[in-house]
Amino acid sequence: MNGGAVWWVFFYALSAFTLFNALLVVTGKNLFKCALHLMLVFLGVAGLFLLQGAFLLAGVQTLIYTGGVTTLILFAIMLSEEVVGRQRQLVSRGVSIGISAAICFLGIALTIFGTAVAQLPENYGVHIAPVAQFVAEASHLPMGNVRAVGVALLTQFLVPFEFASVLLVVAVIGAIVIARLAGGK
Amino acid sequence: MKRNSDSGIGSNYPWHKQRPVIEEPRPGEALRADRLIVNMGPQHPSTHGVLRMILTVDGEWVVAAEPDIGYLHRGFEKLAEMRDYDGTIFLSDRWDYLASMSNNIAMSLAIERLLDIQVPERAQWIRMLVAELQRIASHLVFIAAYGLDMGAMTPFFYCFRERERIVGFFEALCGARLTYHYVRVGGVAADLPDGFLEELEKFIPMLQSGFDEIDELLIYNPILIERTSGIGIIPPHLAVSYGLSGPMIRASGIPYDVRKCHPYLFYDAVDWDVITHEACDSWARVWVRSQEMRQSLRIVKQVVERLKEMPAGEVRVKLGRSIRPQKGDCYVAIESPRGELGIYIVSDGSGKPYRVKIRGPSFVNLSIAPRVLPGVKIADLVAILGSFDLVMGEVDR
Amino acid sequence: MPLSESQLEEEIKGKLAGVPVSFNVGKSGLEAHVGREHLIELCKLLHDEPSLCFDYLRCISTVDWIEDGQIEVVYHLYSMAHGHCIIIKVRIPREEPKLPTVSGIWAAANWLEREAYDLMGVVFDGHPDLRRILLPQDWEGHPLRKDYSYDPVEFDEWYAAKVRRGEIP
Amino acid sequence: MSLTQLCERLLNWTGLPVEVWVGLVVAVIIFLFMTVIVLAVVYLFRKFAGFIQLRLGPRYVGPRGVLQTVCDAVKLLAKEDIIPAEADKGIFIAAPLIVFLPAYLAYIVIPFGQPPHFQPKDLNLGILYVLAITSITVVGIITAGWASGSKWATIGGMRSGAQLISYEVPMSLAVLVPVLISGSLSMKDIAEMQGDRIWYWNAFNISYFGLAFIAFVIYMICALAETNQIPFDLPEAESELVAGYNVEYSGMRFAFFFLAEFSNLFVVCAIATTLFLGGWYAPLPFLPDDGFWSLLWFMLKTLTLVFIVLWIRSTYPRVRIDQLMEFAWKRLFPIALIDLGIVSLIVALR
Amino acid sequence: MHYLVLSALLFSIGIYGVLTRRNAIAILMGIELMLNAVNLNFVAVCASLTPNQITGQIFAAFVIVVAAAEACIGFALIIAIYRNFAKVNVDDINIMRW
Repeated sequence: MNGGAVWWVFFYALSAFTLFNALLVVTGKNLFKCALHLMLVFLGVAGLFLLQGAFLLAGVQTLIYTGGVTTLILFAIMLSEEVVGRQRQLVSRGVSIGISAAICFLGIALTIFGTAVAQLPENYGVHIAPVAQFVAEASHLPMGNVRAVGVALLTQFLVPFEFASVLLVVAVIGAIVIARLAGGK
Repeated sequence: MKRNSDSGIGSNYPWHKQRPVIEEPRPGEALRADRLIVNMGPQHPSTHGVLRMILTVDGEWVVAAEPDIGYLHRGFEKLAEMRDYDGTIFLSDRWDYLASMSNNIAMSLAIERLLDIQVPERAQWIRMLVAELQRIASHLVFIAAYGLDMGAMTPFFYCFRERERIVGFFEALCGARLTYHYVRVGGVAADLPDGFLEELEKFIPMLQSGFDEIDELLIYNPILIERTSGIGIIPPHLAVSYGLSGPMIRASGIPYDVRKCHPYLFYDAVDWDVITHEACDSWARVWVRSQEMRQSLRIVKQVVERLKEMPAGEVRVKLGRSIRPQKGDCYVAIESPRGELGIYIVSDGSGKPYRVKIRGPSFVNLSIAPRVLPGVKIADLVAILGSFDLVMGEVDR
Repeated sequence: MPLSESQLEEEIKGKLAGVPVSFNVGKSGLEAHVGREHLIELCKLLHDEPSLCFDYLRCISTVDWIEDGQIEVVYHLYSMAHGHCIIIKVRIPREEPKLPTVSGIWAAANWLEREAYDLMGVVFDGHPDLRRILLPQDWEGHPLRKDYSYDPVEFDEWYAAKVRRGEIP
Repeated sequence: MSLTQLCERLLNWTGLPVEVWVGLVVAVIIFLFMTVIVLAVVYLFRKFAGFIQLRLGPRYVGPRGVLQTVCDAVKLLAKEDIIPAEADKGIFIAAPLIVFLPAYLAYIVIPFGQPPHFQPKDLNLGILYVLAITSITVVGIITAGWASGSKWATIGGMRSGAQLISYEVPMSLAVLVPVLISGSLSMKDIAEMQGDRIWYWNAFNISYFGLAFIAFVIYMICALAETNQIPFDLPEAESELVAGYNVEYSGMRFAFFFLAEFSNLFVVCAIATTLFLGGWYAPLPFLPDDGFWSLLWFMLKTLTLVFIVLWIRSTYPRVRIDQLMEFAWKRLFPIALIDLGIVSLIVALR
Repeated sequence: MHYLVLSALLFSIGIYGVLTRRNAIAILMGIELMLNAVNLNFVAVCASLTPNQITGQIFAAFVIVVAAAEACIGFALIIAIYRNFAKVNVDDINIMRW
């Protein structure tokens, strides 16, 4: 996957795009603009997935995040803010606290990553379960990725797959009950 | 409990000072209903003419509706007192500008009743012919406009194709297309041009097929039925108590038709039946009007036969220069396309009417709106108001 | 099944104990002239009596007889069940044109009375919401009165004054 | 030195790899193709609506009114576009782009003809890509509603947003049926799977007992709702109290909305032909359908679908907002679910 | 290695967002950012360390699903809070009693 120079160009462009938008989301004044920048972040992340060859994941990410979650955020903003009129400025408080927390996390994370990557044994991942064998050859072809994920989901990871679906159903019903209960209409 | 325990940097930050003022939601008040006063009109596409509805809206539901009328008030009743009797006919075209023939007939019948003069038979038949054609044309406009409200573009053109033909006949008759003042005191302005009846006879089957087309296109359209049935219910007792008339009361199941209950001209000599529908909702009102068009066509057929046999005679009583009825008053009502159009004239013997009171059917029909509209969804508002078939010229006079 | 004028007259006279009502037959049917005090009583009788059952109020008109200083209010009633109709005429002095409202009996009277108040100035006491219906709320005078003088110059000053007072933008 | 070598040298000289340039050229071609299609569809629609409504469509501009839509486009571009006072500029300008981009990006995947040279780029994700892209228009519409500042546009935006979302769900389920039948997500495979006999096509495939046809019908209904056509065109309903989301737009930006709406219509019909009506294949085996013919067949089928949509558009009244929502959730959604279940059973057994 | 740096940066931005925002919706946006960063990490590690296995991607898919469910519940709660307290300002809403 890590191709030649073009790959790196795309990588840096996309990551810069994503980080820039993430910063805008965090420091934006108008809530609605933050939501749009969040959408751009999602698209950036989807692009990064593509670079990694995770095609199905990019599609799923775009469908669920940019299509669904962003719309959800927009509806939440509209329902909770005054529809039109004074746009309440988002006063950020304790900016210093935030920055310090972010930086110390960054430090910790980078040190861990640095040490972890160095100590990895070279043959990591050699012992592959039998089913994964089929998955192995298929995962490189673009079409293969989609097929591979599909097959893996229904064979190796069937139990979590079912759990996820149950969780989703519960989440949807829960959300409706909360919104309706409070709403009363 | 220390408020910002997590930061712990010290408590002199400004937000400590503002005590969070949260008004406890009072137990009874579940939700802060934010009622919205909304203005619909006076320039709104679906209010036919200048009707302004002041709606208090709670979310999607209309809580109260109060029509604010008077934007088209031209003071006809005062004007009529300054004109001589023949002049008031020319005023009458502009009350219900979609059915000016029936206005003329109402006014001339009232004056003739005051003068106790006998109008020649041929003129009475022509008046009936013209009244029924006018009713068909007016109902066609209603169906076209109602289709547009509901979003269907095509029925508009079908209805107006038929209406153009009828208006063409009126043009042949009296030269005007909308405000005719063809019916005068004592008769009719001019006799039928020759070839008029044959032309009309050829036109009737075309009109019949046109009605079926419109029915199939709009009236029995499933989406329209689903959208208009079951809303704007006016129970019979309410309809009577509010004095509704015309298709509005007949759609609530009451067979009240001025042509049957207080017969005038030769309506009792022609066989037709009164259309009623028990559903009392908007769709019933639309259906009643579309069926009434067919009855009017039946009347037109019979009148054309009668006029054919009748020799072409004089169509107007010779009246003196100025009409001077003796003292007295009278009330005459006719069935205009929108309902009972009543004229109450008081004369004091002079050349000018002392007082003319016009009972506009749309004015009385609209009076039920504040009773019917609350509790309706905004989307239905257009469907219900449209089915009233209001003409503001008649409401505001 | 509709009663003729004469039967109608006897019917009403029979039912009306001691209410001074005079009848005559005009150009458009039986007319009942009644005083202002007995109007409600007569209307209730006409409305509730099963044999009369005038449940449909066709029209309320007002005539301004300026010579004899009276305003005449005319009610046209019709019975859906029996099919006969009657006209009630009430004369009230022009100076204090007060009249009890019939909107309790027939709901149609609500708007018709408001129009009568708006154009002729007849005050219907007991009316749920007696406001001007056709003319703007702050209009002065009642146009249909014979002595209503309207001269455009005066109107322009009145309008300009309102604009100065800022009531009209 | 043939032309290709010349281009080769030229492209290498610019240093960028060749695919980037090819991509750019294809993008331009698609854009031109789309604008031509949109103008043609609009012209056809006006003429056709005129015919239905007993009147003649545009006749004056150009021979038989052909240039009418071109003039409309020029007028829209030339018109001065006003930005309302309390609209926040940034989003106001961005919104039409967000709405327009998906309609434009979806063209990449549609196999207009024989795959190698009539399909811009066959993504193996195919359908998933298209669904993901079309879900972005919802965000664009809501931002358009919000950005134009006026209370009515915002409510209109929310209403049409809700409508689009509630019709996206049954649409994705209906799309899954042909995917199940042909076993792959890529549009090319789905089309090829259907073969070139009319009774092999998904819509009329008897071996699935007409289930695929139900999915086709559901898909078309949702397509009507997605592109805001007449039975569901609540956002622009002028007789409703609440105006549509694009009420404040004019000039160039309105052209974007207009372009997006009609190209969306074409895209949706194109996808329907690929999924249900056997892509570029001819209905009968002996008819030629390779090379240029395939393009012809594809356009024929798509335009018939567009024709049907426009036919419905000019005859039916509008559905009320809550009936519209109820119809989506209470009727379309369960049917699509059951349909999908049965088809998956059949596919599993077969 | 570059991916790890990128996702760590994204995650820290997410943390900053969550801590400094007073509006509940903005906080949830911050959480979304963090989840995306995690996803990025999963995919990166899976592709670089185990090129022929896709367990990482599947896990990322599950994270997306869970994140979507969480966002849905989160916003329902926000709407409920707004309906009763007419404001979404996190500082003021600290009374447990509804």
